[in-house]
Order: sequence, then C-alpha cells, then structure tokens
Amino acid sequence: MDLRRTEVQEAVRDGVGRFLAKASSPERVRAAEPLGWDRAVWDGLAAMAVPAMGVSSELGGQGAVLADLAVVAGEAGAHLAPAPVVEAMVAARLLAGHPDVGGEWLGHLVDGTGPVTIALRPPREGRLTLVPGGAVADAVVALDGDELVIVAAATDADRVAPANLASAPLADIDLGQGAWDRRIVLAVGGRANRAMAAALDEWRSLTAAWLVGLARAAFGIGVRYVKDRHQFGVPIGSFQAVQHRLADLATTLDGAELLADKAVWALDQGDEASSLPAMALSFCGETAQHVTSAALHLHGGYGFMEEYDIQLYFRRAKAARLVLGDPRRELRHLADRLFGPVEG
Amino acid sequence: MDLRRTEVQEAVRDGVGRFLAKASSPERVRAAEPLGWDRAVWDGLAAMAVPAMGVSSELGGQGAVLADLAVVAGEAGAHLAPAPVVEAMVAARLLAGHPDVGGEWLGHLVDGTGPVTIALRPPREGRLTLVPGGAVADAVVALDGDELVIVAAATDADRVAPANLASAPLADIDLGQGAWDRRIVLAVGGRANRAMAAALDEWRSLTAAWLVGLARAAFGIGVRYVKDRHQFGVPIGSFQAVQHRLADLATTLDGAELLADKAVWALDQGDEASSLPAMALSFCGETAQHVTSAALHLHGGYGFMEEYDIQLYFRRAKAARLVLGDPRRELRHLADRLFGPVEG
Amino acid sequence: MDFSLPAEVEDFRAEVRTFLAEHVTAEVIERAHATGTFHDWGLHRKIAAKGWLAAGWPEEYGGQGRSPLEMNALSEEMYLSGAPVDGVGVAGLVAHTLLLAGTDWQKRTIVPRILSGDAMCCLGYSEPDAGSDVAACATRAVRDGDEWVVDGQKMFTTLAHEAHYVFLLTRTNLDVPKHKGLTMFVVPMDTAGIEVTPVHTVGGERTNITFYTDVRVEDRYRVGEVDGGWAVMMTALVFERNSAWYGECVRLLDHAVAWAGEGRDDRGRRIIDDPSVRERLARASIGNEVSNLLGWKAAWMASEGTLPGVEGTMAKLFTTEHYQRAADDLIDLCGPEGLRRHGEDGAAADGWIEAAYRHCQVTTIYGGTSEICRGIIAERGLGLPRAR
Amino acid sequence: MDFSLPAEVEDFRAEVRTFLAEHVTAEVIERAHATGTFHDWGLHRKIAAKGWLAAGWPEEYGGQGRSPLEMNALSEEMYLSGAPVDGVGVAGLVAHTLLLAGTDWQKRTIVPRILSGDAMCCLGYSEPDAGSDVAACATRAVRDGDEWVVDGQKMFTTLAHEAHYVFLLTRTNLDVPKHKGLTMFVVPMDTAGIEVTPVHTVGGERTNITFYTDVRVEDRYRVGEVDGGWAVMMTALVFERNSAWYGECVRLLDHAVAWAGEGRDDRGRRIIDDPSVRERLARASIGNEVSNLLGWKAAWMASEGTLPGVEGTMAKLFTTEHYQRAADDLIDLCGPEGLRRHGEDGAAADGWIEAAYRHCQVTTIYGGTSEICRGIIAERGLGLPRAR
Repeated sequence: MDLRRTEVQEAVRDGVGRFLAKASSPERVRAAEPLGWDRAVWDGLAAMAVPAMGVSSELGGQGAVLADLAVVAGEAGAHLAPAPVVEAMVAARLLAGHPDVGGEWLGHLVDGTGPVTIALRPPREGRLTLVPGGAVADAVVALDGDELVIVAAATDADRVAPANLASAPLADIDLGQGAWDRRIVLAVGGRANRAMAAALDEWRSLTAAWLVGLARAAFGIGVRYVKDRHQFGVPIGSFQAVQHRLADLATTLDGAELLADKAVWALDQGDEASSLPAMALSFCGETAQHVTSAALHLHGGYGFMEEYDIQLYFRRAKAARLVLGDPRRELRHLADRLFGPVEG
Repeated sequence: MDLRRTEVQEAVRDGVGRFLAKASSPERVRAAEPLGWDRAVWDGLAAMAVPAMGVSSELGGQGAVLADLAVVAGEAGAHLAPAPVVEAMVAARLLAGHPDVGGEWLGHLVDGTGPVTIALRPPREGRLTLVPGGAVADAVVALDGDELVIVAAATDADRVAPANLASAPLADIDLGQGAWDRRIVLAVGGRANRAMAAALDEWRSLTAAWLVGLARAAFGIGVRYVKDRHQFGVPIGSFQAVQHRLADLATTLDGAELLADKAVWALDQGDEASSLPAMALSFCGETAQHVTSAALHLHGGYGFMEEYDIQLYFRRAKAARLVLGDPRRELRHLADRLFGPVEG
Repeated sequence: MDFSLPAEVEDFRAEVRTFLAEHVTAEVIERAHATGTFHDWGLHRKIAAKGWLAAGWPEEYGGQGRSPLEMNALSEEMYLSGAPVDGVGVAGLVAHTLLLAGTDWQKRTIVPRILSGDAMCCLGYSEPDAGSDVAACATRAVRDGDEWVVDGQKMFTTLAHEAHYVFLLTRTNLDVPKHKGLTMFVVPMDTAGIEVTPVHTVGGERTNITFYTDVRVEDRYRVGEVDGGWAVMMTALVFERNSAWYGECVRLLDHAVAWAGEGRDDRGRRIIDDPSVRERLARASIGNEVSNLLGWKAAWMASEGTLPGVEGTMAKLFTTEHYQRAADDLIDLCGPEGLRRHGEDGAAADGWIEAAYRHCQVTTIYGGTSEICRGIIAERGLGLPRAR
Repeated sequence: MDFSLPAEVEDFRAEVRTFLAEHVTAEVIERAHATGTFHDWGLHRKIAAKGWLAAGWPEEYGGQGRSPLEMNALSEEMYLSGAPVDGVGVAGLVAHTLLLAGTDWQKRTIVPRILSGDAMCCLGYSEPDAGSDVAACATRAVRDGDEWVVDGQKMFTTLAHEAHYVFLLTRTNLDVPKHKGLTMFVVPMDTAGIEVTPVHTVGGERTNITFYTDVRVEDRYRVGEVDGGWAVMMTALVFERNSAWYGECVRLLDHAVAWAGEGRDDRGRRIIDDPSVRERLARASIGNEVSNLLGWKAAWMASEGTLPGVEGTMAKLFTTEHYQRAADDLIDLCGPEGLRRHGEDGAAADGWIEAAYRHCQVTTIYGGTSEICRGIIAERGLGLPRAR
C-alpha cells in the first residue's frame, strides 16, 4: 500500500498544472464559452504528448498507466480545461487495441492533430446524441449495433453543438449521412462489446478523477472565500453552520479522491470486472456537485455572478454526471456489477 | 379558509389529552411494552366513545368527521397511547358502511368491548402479516381475494405477536384455521375493493395525524433539552449547528401538520380520488422520523438510554412508516394517483 | 378547519387567471428569458391598470381593499403563469412602504406614479461588504442644507436599468450602533451622479451594480426619520418572505411530468413508468404541496390580523430549499437531454428544467438567505438563545 | 499508488480470519446480543493468548511489532466477523496509554494482567454534566498523604460490570482553567466505595453508571502528572477514531443483499430486482467502500510516521454517518418485515437489520460526536477560525 503519487506522476502533474494554470485560466475558460473549446489548450497538451500518453511506446505513446492519465484528468478538471482530454485519452487506448485498422486515427492523436472522442451511448435511429467532445472532434468511436466503429467528419454539416449547462463541447451527430461517411470497423460482436465496455470503465474512472480535480479546486475557492469574507464583524468561516458543512464536504472529498484513485488502480491491475469505476463515477459526481453547490452558495449573491469563477465549476460538475445518463441509472449499472443482472 | 380547530375539536383534544397525559404517561407506555397494549387506556378512550366516534349517531356513534378523529389520533401519537386507536376508528367507519352484516362488530366498538382492527395488506398464502393492533384485536377486517371480510378469533392460537422495533401490537394471523373460523363477508367485488381503498386512505390520513402528534411531542422534548443542557458553559441550543437543524425541522413539522390536516379535510369533503392521504403519510412519516432522530441525537449519549423518553418516540416513528410497506412503494402509490398507472 | 378559499377569493383568482392567460403570452415569457429582465413594461402597465399594484391597500388610499388571502391568490397566479413580475413585486413593496412610512408629498407625487405603472423601482440595500449583514451599509449620506450628498455603491440593484426610483439605504450617523445610524431615501434614478453597470448571473437574470458619486438628494426624498432607516427596511422586508416561488416549482414539475410522459427509453418504455422517476416526481409533488400550504398559512394568519413573521420565513425557507432539491432531482431524471438549453433541438422540456436548475440557486439568497431564515426561526420561533 | 496490502499484512489478515472463523461462533454472537455485553471472556482470553491485545507494540515491550496496516487489518477482521470486541478495544487502549504514560510499576503489574486477558478495563470519562465537554469533569480527587480520595459519578462506563480497572479522569485542581486541573488514575474496580448501576440502551447494549464515594486510591495508581490528565486522555483518544464500524456496515449490507435476493414480492419477483431496492443497495455499497478507504488512508499515514488526527476523525465521521444512513435505507427496503426483532419468525435478515438500525445510532456519539468531529476537521483540517 502506497498512497503517494510516483515521481513521474508528480512531474506530470506539475507540468500539466503549470501549463493549464496559464493556458486555461478562468479568463481563458470564459473566453472559450459557450463551445468549451480552446485550440491552444489542446495544442499545448498535445505538445506534452498527453492525448496518446496511455498508449505503448511502440505505437507512439508513452506507455503510461491509467493512474498517470488520472493525474492529467485531475489537472484538466481543476483548471476546467476547454478540450476533451479524458475522451481523447480513452479513445487513444481504445484505438491502440485495434492498431491495424485504428492506426491512422491513433496517429492523429499521437501527432496531436486534433481530438478523437468516444460516444457514450450507441446511436438511436442513426443519431449519436450529446457526444462529449463531439463538437470539436475529428472522429468519434462508437458502438453501432454489434460493430465498434470510428467515424469521421468531412465537414461540420450534420453535427449540431447545442448550448448546454456546462458550456461543454457536446454534439449530436447523424451517422450514415454524407458528412460522416468515413467509417472504419474496429471490431465486431463480443470483441466490440468488450472493447467498448472497457473503454467506458476507463472513461468512468478518468472522469471521476477529473471531477475530483474540479471539486478540490472549487473547495479551495470556497474555503478561501469563507476565510476572507466578513459579515457581522467576523469571517463567515467562523460560523458553525458553515464549518460543519465544509467539514462534511472535506471528508467526502477525501473519500472521493481515494475512490477515484482506487478505480484507476484496479483497472491498471487488469480487474475488468471491477465495480470501482461505476462507484467512483457515482460518488465523485455526487461529491463534486455537493462541493461546487456549497462553494457557490457560501458566496452569497456573488456566487451567482458570472464574473465570479465558482459558477464555472458549479455548472460543469453537474453536467459531467449527466452526460452518461441519469445518475440513478448508473447506480443500477453498479448494482448489475455487484449483485448480478435482474432476473428474467 | 380557516386553520383553527373547531370548539368541539378543542374540547376533544383537551379531554383526550388530559386523559392520556395520565393514563399514557411515559411510565405507563414503558410498562405496556413489549406488547404495546394497556387495557386501561383502551377502556378510558372507549368510555369517551372514541372508537366509534366517526360513526353516525343512528348507528351508535357521535357522527364525528375525520377532522375530529384526527385530533384524537394526534393526541394518541403525542402520548404514544398503547392501544390501536387509529385502526379501531377506521374499522368502525368501514363497518358502518355495511351495517347489516357488520352491525355486531360495530356494536362491539360502540360498546368499547375491545378493539377491532384492519389488515393493511391482503393475506398471502392464507396469512395476514403484521396487522397493526392485530395482537390485541377481537376481530380484523381484511380484503381476502375479492371479499371484504371480518374475521374473529375464538382463542389466541394462530396469532403470533412478534417483538418489533416499535413495541407495537402487531400480529400475524392465520386465516381459515380453527381459531379464526368466525368469518363474515361484508362486501364483494368492486364494492369490497372500493371500501378497503377508502379505509386505507382514512388510515393513511389518521396515521399522518398520529405521526404529527408524535413528532410535535418529540420536537418539544428536543427543544427543551437543548435549552436546558449546558456544555462548554452555554446551552447547547445556542450552537448554530443545533439551531439550524431545529429550524429546518420546525418548518417541515408545520408543513406536515398542514398536510395531514388537509388530507382529512379532503376526505371529509368527499374527495375519494385525493392524492393528499398518500402525500400526508409519506411526508409526515419522513418528518416524524427526522424529528425524532434529531431529538434523540441532540440528547447525546442520554438519547440512547432506555430511561429517557425520546427513544420511545424514535422507535415508533420509524415503525409507523414501515407497517404499510417500504416508503418508496408508497411514493409509487402516490405516483399512480397523480400520474396514472404504469403502462402495460 | 377549512382549506377551501372563500368565494370572493376564488372569483378574484379566476379573474386574475383569465387576465394572465390573455396577457402573459409566449412572447412575453421568451423576451424575459432572453433579456434576463423579469419585467415587461406592457404587462406591467396592464397589471397597474387593473389596480393590482395596490390591490391589498385600503380603498381610501387608492387600493382595492383586498384581503391577504386575495393577495396570496394574486401572487400565486402570477408566478404560476410564468409572468415576469419581479417589477410588480418591487413596485408594490416600495409603494406600500411609502404608504406606511412616507410623507404626504411622497404619497401624492411618487406613489401615484408607481401605482399607475409609469414608474419602476429598485432596491438599494446590499453592498459589497453588506450582504446578509445589511446593517453594515457604508453608503454615506451627508446633510448639506436641504439636501443630502450620497456617495457609495450598491450591489444587486436588480431592475435599476428600468427603474425610476431606487429605494436607497444609507449611513447618516457613524457615532451610534450600526442599526441606528441608517436613513432611507427614495431617489430618482435620473439624479446626477448615479451610474448603472450591468451584472449577468448564472441564472440568466440581469442585475446591476449602482454607483453613487456626489449624488445630491433633496430632503423630501427621505423616507422616515433621519437615522430611522432600519425600521423602514424592516417594514418592507415583511412583504418579501413568502412562498412566491411555489408557482415556479409547479411549472418545473409540470415540465418534468410532461417530458417523462412523452419520452421513451431505449426499450420503448415511457420514462414516467420507470420506478425511480415516479418516486422522484411524487416526492417533488409533495414538496410543492407543502410549499403551497406554508404560504397559505402565512396568508391566513395575516388575514386574521397576526403578523406571520416566523411563518412567512418558514414558507420562504421551505419553498426555496425544496425548489433547489426538486430542480436537482428533475434535471437528473432527464439524463443528458436535460443539459440542453432552452431553444436547442431535443432539449428536455424545451430546456426549461435546465433554466430552472440555474435560476433556482439564487432563491435561497435573496430576501434573506436560508441561514438568516433559520436563525430567525430558531430565535424568534423556537426561543432558542442567541446563536454563538 | 498501490492499494494492495503488503504480503505480510495479507498473511496476518488470513491468520486472523482463520482464528476468528473458528472462535467467533454463532453462540458467541448470540450471547453478546442477548446480554448486550460486547465482551466475551472466552474469546477475549484467546485473543490475548494470540498476543493481539498488544500486537502493535514494539517487541521489546512484549508486543509483536505489527505495523499500523496490520493493526487495521486486525481491527477490520474483528468487526467483519461480528465478534464482541468492545473489551479488546478498551483493554488495548488502556494498556497502550499506560505503556506511553504509566509508571514502571504500572507497566510491570497492571499491563501484564491486561495483556494476558485476565483483567478488563473500562473508561471513566463522561459525567452527567461532562459529555462532549469532557474537560468539565467534576469527579473530585483530593490528596490525602499517599492516597487520593475520589468522589463523583461517571456515565457510560461500558463494561464496568466486567472490568477490573477503571481509567478514571478526575478533577484535582479547581484554581486553574478546566483542562489544566485534571488527573488520570487507573483504579481497581474492587476498591471500596465503587458502585456499578446498569444502564440499558435502545441499541440493546448494556452500559453503566459508576458511583465513587470516598474511594481511597493509592498514588501509585495515578497515570501521568498531577493535573496532567488531559494530555493522558488525548494520548488515548488517538486510538479511538477510525473506521472500525466499517465491518458492521458490511455485515448490515450483506444481510440486506441476502434478504432481498431471497425474498419475493406479491407478484413473485425477487425483491432485489426492484429498481429502487437496487439503487439503495448500490448506494450503501459505495458508502462501505469509502468508509473502508478513509480508514486505510489513516492507517497508511500512521504507517508512514504521520499522526492521522484529522484523517482518523474523517474516517470515524464518515463511517458512522454512513452507517446510520445505510441502516435507515436498508430497514426501509425490508418494509414491514424489517420491524421484526432478531429471533422472531419471518424477521427480515433474521432481525439483524432491525438490531443494526437501533445499535448504529450510538456510533455517532461515542468516541467524539459528529459535531465534535466536524469542529476538529474544520479547525485543524481546514484552518477555519475558531467557531462562534
């Protein structure tokens, strides 16, 4: 047992963190709204070889384990980086599992040319909905029937990026139409299903790490605010109701961090049946929502002003939980893992 | 709109309340455990004509409306009266709907000879389970298939009164066996179903009133305790965390009281399709649980001592929610009322 | 007990509902949403023309003598309709306070302008360092002959960009405890030295910061005694706390029920048939009912001649906290489609749940934060010793 | 990061598990439940014989030199087994404190008796007017030559009726701030003037009130300095806060899962197939995992040489609050059958969920209430200014 990050991880955290502190400052994050995309952030991360970091060196990556990617995800969350970092890292590993057919797009990520993302749900009536990063990705991996495919856009037609709660680059994509006609089958049948299931668990775990990074940053903003802000002649952080609320949140936040860390560790150990990714997404999502909500409300009226940073965190925390689906359905997915499927 | 109780109701409250303050003191409530039955309490209430109070005077009752019965239920809850008061009042009204065949047992309640109760669920494999008041009732009304029946015990055989969380007089009863061979059919088919549905809504509403009475009393104990109890040189009621918790509870308690009152009012208005009884049971049950739990915990270690009264309230509040079923199922029952049944 | 409303209240409610059904058009609602200004001059003047800005006043003062029950019905119907009535609320509040604490000149000159719907007001209480602690007000008013010179800054002066008067709390005395050195003014917004800067919020509402630099205010705009501003503000605050947001909670739930009833899951089943969706919708329904009852209880007490200080505070606390819990639950059950904003294709409930989720956050802040409300209930309602 | 335990910890855990599987019989568990005394002499002596009461001590003091990780595994396995080990915990705590703060005579005489399993201890901290405010202790100890005369009353002296020593906090100085006038003793329970009165609790546990009347205690039973009792108690408290109840949470959930998997609803469907039952079981599982991780984090920090004061407090706070939420949820999903007590026919999960629902309530009280824990986390963990 060792709960320290490795030296490499500390270096990655430091490097990515320093870069994002500048490139993804609150001002830049605001400027990237409503689409949630800043090419310079992507380019900078690509220059650090982030997108394909989790791919073996033979395939052009760094051979990083998920625990390393989680460090990047955490920094991306802490700085609300306007780029689909988690999705690209997951897509890279998915493509690396099928290098013969996926090699071209993997190279796209290795070179950092632009994002490739994954669709969290199969298409419905030929349409992928609310694909994370889909608004800015050059290609999307999806499970289409019993085929795992990667589709690419020739133009931006047939891609709609709706304004949304998080100002995230979500998009609806019509498959099988002119604009998305570049389609490569990566795998079929059981292999396709297993590959997507594994990718979704990686997405859950890294998104959990992203949420923890986001929540830690928001919590820090909240704690600083209650120490600085005075009302009735005292810092509002001296009121017991404020203290107790923050103490509970600090506790769940520590728990969320451990759970996210353990989830990536379990996947790195090869435990494909682990229920930890689903646990981590549920708990870290809930925690991030509670933390950002409390931090916003502790600001009083200021929390609602667009000018204050806390609202940026508040909106993104909630949305990250929902992009996969109703959180209650995620609990039921977890129940399937833990207790087996529903009978009949 | 008038949120005052009538003069008659104030008189009933005063009379029943005075009687129970003595006859159902905490000492007597403890002495009546674990069965939850005190003959003297029943006899005293019977002497006040409580059991058949909600039956027309032609049939031997007082012609009281449900709102009057709710006042009695509230006092019974406040004093944790060890007698199935709500169940008997509901059973009396149910029997009064079928005076030709139910007259004998209605007379039993009019005379106050002993309790008659209702089973909240139909028998399963010939067995009624956890019938409230069933451990001490002389007869039980139940919906058995498409028949509304009243069954009576010749002896106590085939009646099991399990020890339970609330020390309530719950019992399992095997029907169709020797001991419970006195069986009268009150109604069949649609009439039987409607009569039982109406009785259950009355039970929900009066139990909600009972829970509000219980919760108000427990809340009073809690508030008095935090005013009296000093730690760190000050009353613990001066700590903001304590104050805010109690303020939220005071608010929900007011809301619960209004909801319970409105539920009986709606039934008194003849609104059989009202969703208010289900709302009232859910919300008053939840409120009573939260209030009693908070009051218990605010006592610190003393809250757990059997010697302190608050635990008596704590155990009964939880159990009253559960005796009808998992509270989530009650929410779904409410959804059926509000949104119509589930398709297909 | 009787939960039915008297016939005259139901009649009035019906009249209000008919009026709103005609005048609160989709266009009015869309415009308020788009601009973030929950005030519509056309609608406002029509409401004023009905005499409803002063509906609750005695007839001798130009009102309609309507009871607190009628007033609650009016407020409920306005919120249920989705009408942008922030302006109606503030106008009524200021006019009412002037009626109780203003001078004859103010009653003759300012009040009629407000009641006719020609003049709007905004509230100048909050400051950068005076939020919940509003008595920490630092905006100075210094007497200079028959005038006062005002310097300072006010936060959250919602509607200032539409208003003709600001109800301005100032500090006039530094030598006394902070509550005792405040004075209230009703200052024309076109007075030289007032500047309005827009502030945009996460809920989509526009509010403002207002700056006051060497603003010269004639003494006749003073409301109440010099150094008596706290009492004037308390008079006004009583009108602020109620379950007004109940109407918004109903609209929120209606949207969710409609969406869940129409939508289908991957297997073609109605969303509303999912057990946990049903549980959440049912739970939200209960919260709505309780919010409504707490509001009516306060109104009923007022109609009986009791000032429902604690009860109105309870209604405000419960309704707004419930609103946030409900919005949180109901956006969840929409899943990803709940994220789309109003106007986007495929948005669950046309994006109104997403909008409510953002908007509702502020309701536990203005008109007294939940923390302030809990303190009032604990101390005044429960008699607990002053918090430490 | 590595969440796997070192081989020696896993080996030790396996040894403990095998031992407990053999010795924690159904009979032992039933007896503890029936008597409410979560101490079993037979089991206690066997555990002592394994050397586990001092397993964490350096070998030179008679311990096994086991690491904080091994100690956490030991504690976890004991709770997971359902063993009645309240006595093990208190014995270890007192012995450990004596090792750190006791005299040579105490270490030679009392410690061996405890470690051998021959002598049990109980804690005499709480008093009628000193609960969370334990420094308000009023039990007096007055010096009389080489003896002290003790008078007072202690609450919640659990296991006093089985114990040979009480770890007794007393007031020895009235002229200094309250924390500075306390002295600790380890007093033989057979000393004249000690009286034990049973106290029964809603959780079914037996605890006691102990009365001290003219109890004459030799000075050699004093632990630490005169007026230095607070420091001695703080030394001991560090051992009290962790996620020990995690094991009980696991047992609770296992009972619920087993019951829901076996039970059928009216339509013959498995209870566990109900969506909201699944959601609640899944949620409880997450809480268990988090409780476990917080406990291991504290243990790991200790193994790295850091005193996990805040982290242990977090583990205690989260685990016990989660325990109560989970018990509340899980008894609900059993519906009416959840009300039956252990031993009753048809009781859901043989009544163990009902028993847990009552028992778990006390866990947020002893060893520091949740309110005290939150204060520690806020002030020491977050550096917030002292609460008002």
